[in-house]
Amino acid sequence: MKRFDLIIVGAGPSGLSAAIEAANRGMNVVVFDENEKPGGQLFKQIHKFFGSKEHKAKVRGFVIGEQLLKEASEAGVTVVLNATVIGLYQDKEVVVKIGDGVEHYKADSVLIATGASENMVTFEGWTLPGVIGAGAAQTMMNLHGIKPGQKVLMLGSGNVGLVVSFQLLQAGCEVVGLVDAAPRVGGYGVHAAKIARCGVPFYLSHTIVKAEGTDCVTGVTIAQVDKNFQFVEGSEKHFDVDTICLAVGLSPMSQLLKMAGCKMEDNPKRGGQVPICDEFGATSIPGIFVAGDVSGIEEASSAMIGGRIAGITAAQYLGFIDKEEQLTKCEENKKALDGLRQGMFAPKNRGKLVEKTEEGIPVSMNLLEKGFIANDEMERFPGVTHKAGVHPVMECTQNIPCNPCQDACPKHCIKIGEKITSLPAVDESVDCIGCGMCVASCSGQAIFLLDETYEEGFAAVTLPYEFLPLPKEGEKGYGLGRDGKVVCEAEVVQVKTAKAFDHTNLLTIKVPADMAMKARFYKKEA
Amino acid sequence: MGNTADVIIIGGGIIGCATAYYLAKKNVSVIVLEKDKSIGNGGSSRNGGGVRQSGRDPRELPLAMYAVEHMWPTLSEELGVDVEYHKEGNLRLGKTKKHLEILQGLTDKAQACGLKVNMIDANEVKRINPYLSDEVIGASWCPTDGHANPLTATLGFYKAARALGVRFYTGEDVIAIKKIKGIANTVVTKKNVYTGGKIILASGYASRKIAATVGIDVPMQNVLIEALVTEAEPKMFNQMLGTADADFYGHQTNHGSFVFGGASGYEEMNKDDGTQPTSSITAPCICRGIMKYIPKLADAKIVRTWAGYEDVSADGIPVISKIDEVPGLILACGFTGHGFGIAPVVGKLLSELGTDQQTTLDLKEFRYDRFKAVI
Amino acid sequence: MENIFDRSVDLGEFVPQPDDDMIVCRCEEVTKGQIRQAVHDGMFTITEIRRYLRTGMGLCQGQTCAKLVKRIVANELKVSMDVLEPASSRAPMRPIEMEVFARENN
Amino acid sequence: MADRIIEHPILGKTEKGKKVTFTFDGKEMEGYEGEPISVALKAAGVMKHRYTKKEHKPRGIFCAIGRCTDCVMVVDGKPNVRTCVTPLKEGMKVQTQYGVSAEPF
Repeated sequence: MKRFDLIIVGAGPSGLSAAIEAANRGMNVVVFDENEKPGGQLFKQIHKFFGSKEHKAKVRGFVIGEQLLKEASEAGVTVVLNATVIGLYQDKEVVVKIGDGVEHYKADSVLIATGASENMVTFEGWTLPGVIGAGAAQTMMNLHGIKPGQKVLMLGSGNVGLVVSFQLLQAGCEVVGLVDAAPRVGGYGVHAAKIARCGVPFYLSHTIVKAEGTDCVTGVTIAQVDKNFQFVEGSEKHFDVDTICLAVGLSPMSQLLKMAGCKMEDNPKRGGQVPICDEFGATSIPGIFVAGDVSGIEEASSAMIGGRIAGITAAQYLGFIDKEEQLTKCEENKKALDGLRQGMFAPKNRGKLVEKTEEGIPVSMNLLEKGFIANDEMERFPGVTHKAGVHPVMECTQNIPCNPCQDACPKHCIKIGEKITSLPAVDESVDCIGCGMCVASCSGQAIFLLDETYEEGFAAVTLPYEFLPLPKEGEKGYGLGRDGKVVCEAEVVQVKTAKAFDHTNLLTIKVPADMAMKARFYKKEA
Repeated sequence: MGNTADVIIIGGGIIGCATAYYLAKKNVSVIVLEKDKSIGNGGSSRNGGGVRQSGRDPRELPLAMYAVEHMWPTLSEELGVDVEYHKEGNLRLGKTKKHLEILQGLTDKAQACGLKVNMIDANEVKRINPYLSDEVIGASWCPTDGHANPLTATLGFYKAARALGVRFYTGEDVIAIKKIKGIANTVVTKKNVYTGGKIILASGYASRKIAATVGIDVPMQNVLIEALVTEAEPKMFNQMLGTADADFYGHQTNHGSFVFGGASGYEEMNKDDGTQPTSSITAPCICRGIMKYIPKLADAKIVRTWAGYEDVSADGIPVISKIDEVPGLILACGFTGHGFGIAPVVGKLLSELGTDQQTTLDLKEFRYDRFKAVI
Repeated sequence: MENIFDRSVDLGEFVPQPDDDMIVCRCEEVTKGQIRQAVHDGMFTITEIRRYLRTGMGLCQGQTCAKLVKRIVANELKVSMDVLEPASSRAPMRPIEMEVFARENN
Repeated sequence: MADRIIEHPILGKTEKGKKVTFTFDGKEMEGYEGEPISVALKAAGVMKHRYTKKEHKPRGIFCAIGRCTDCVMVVDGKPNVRTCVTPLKEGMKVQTQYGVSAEPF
């Protein structure tokens, strides 16, 4: 029987992070993953991450995956792919399906980082081909280069639903609407705004009545729901779609831990059945650790830190480091984790309506109810200022843990401060040079450059653009408002692409002067 | 009223549930106390589903024959739950001469008791089940044997008993039976006390500890069994299969999946550290065993493995008996892994004991006090 | 969970619901109505429901429907979802061919 | 093949293995070696992978990562093959699954 100091199940963000920490402390570590490619969900996440530098902010998920893999290999971690762990037996024995047989492994410590599986909802016709999970859509588009469908309806306004809707648009699909039974958008407002300005309508307090079609989905009917989640008669709306995408939350994939005999609990705050564990990821069975979504649903950034903490703790458990080193290192990581767990979307605020920002500014209710900020709500936020010449406008209106824009500006005209959840503010004493680094660095694509005195009667709006085909300079089209509706004619006056922008192109459009604060997207055809 | 009934049954397995059902049919009030959170979570849900007569101890054979003749065929209808009973025979397979000798011995004994069972050659085996490998050189064949679904049969008795007004309490852990003025009529659990005219103790191996509280013991052992379940396959055969070597047993269910039990050989020494008892080496071993007999199943996917315990009595047959020294107590345990097939008739017999009626079948071989020293 | 469960508690009459024929367990094609009826038949635990109806016993082993089934059972019993223990987790975590399982390479 | 993403704004040109031929219910189709069978089928417009055993209802891709097993088909004679995680190979024989076999009801 092969034996390791540490066996890790799952080569996603938390598993790899744990492996790196443990191996760097001298442990003999193996990571098993059932997939053909490592990285877990990271390789499907093509958006730029939030957070700050220590959280790898503004780096795209799949790039973080590549970085982690490289680090793991440099640390001497063995990563075994296409290796399905089929059971965790007594005495920390792991049986793995590899190739044409099974192999038995034992380790002095085991770390389970199996992640999560998608929740589902039932409605008439939900078993029809064409009804898929949001994860399926991501897998098909971003791993296998295939569109899940041509016309898609998304159910779920959490970050997954919002991000995947944007990815669907990037892949060239049409998203006919985003539906959620909740009365408010669940995910980040900036993610919602990104798809709203592309013209995706939001239907909050709505849910799916039925998927239509006999052999596969040909349409969908949604309807409004009241406070008790009962359909409001007469509110039905029909859409012709070929795909219905479900993004209604995740559940920890904790079956291995249950099989191993770890004490479990049903914890709705953590997303379902989770092992009872301490702040270091130690379960009720000495030597069995957990990290990432399997111990409670969060997101990849916190999974990576959780993984680091558990990896360090496993090293201490087996005497590779002393208690003091463990506590010091874990403390650093916990600070980073605490940084991510702040703001309006902090775990403690889950499900609550936060009416004011930390700065005391009323939040945009339109953003919560329709996915975009209303014109008359915009001016109250500190990222919005006006002056002659080019200057940034930051439509970042919720306290989320993110600060790359602050570092991006070579002139330091964007201020967030120590607390990374603070809203970005413009330092009006500094002159913007119009480099666009802030626009490209904003993971929420919420920063625009405005030149309100571009030409007599015209303003220039520079916006982030991640679609193909890329418009050409001189091309004439239309400016779209934050709601995705045409507000004016527009001319593309500049298209900037740069390596430093990391595939976020900067599109500058010329619009009538009074549209400077209204036009936020460009489309060639009306 | 609340904690009182004519009969208190300790153990909500198939024996307890069947007994409760037959008692309730006699208008007897019954309370069933089950330690686990789920009904039938012991051996009742963890067995191969065999409804066999062949291969049984001659002392037990009359019970099995009675159940097959008079009870199993109508059970689904009676309970209103499909127990998936198939009476399409049992093949006990042999691959070596030695196997055939074992099978011949079993067959001779069963025939002597009047069971229709006979030895057949490889050709005949293939005719009955064309999927078996060429390694099989002979078998014993009992056409009236079969199999049923232990899960739905157990829950079927439960459902039917409950519908007749039997009160079931789950999570009720019995710690003692108490004699009051010489009569066993009180059952003490961790939180409650129940009283009844009769107490039927049918909780598998756990019966031993409970019986000890009134000074009674049955020599038995708690032995692990493991089994595996495949995905649904196209229908292949309906017989129950076993082997002379006892390396596996099982059948294909109505659902299409195969359920096969087997052993690694270390079951009696199994370590149970309180987490989960399946051993990492058993399922692969069962797979190898099956493939030798049914090569076509090599591609079938295993979706589940499970383990359970059986209460193996010292002489391989159960105790089904009133306890002379403890008036009021009736004991039913030590079913040794073949209690499922006879559960309906045992339930019926226990209901007769519980109402002081003449039993349909003679139970003298099943007395609790039959265990004597060897010399 | 309250340790002791009286299986005779009155759940009221079984009242059909318009979406009773909705498939909940996709693998075994078990409907919401069947699950609700099973609760009324006395199946109060996820384990019993599973054994009675085969929910979660199909190819995916309950990975898709576990939470959905739990919600229906909890509703029917008028208890909160965290009261209901999930069914046992059993190896193999993914379906595995007999031939592959049989071949122990170390 | 309108469903294939030729070039992606973030991921660039989609890289695939060599082109291979396979059959779906006897019809010859093309796909790329190593991609999941389900992806090649999707590119060819195939939505229905199987019909269920009890109700004979169509099913297709649902989770796309091998968990839900809704996309199973009969591949090279073997039923219940999860097409979303089984790599396509030259000459594969892929069949709609009816219940647990390739025999229509």
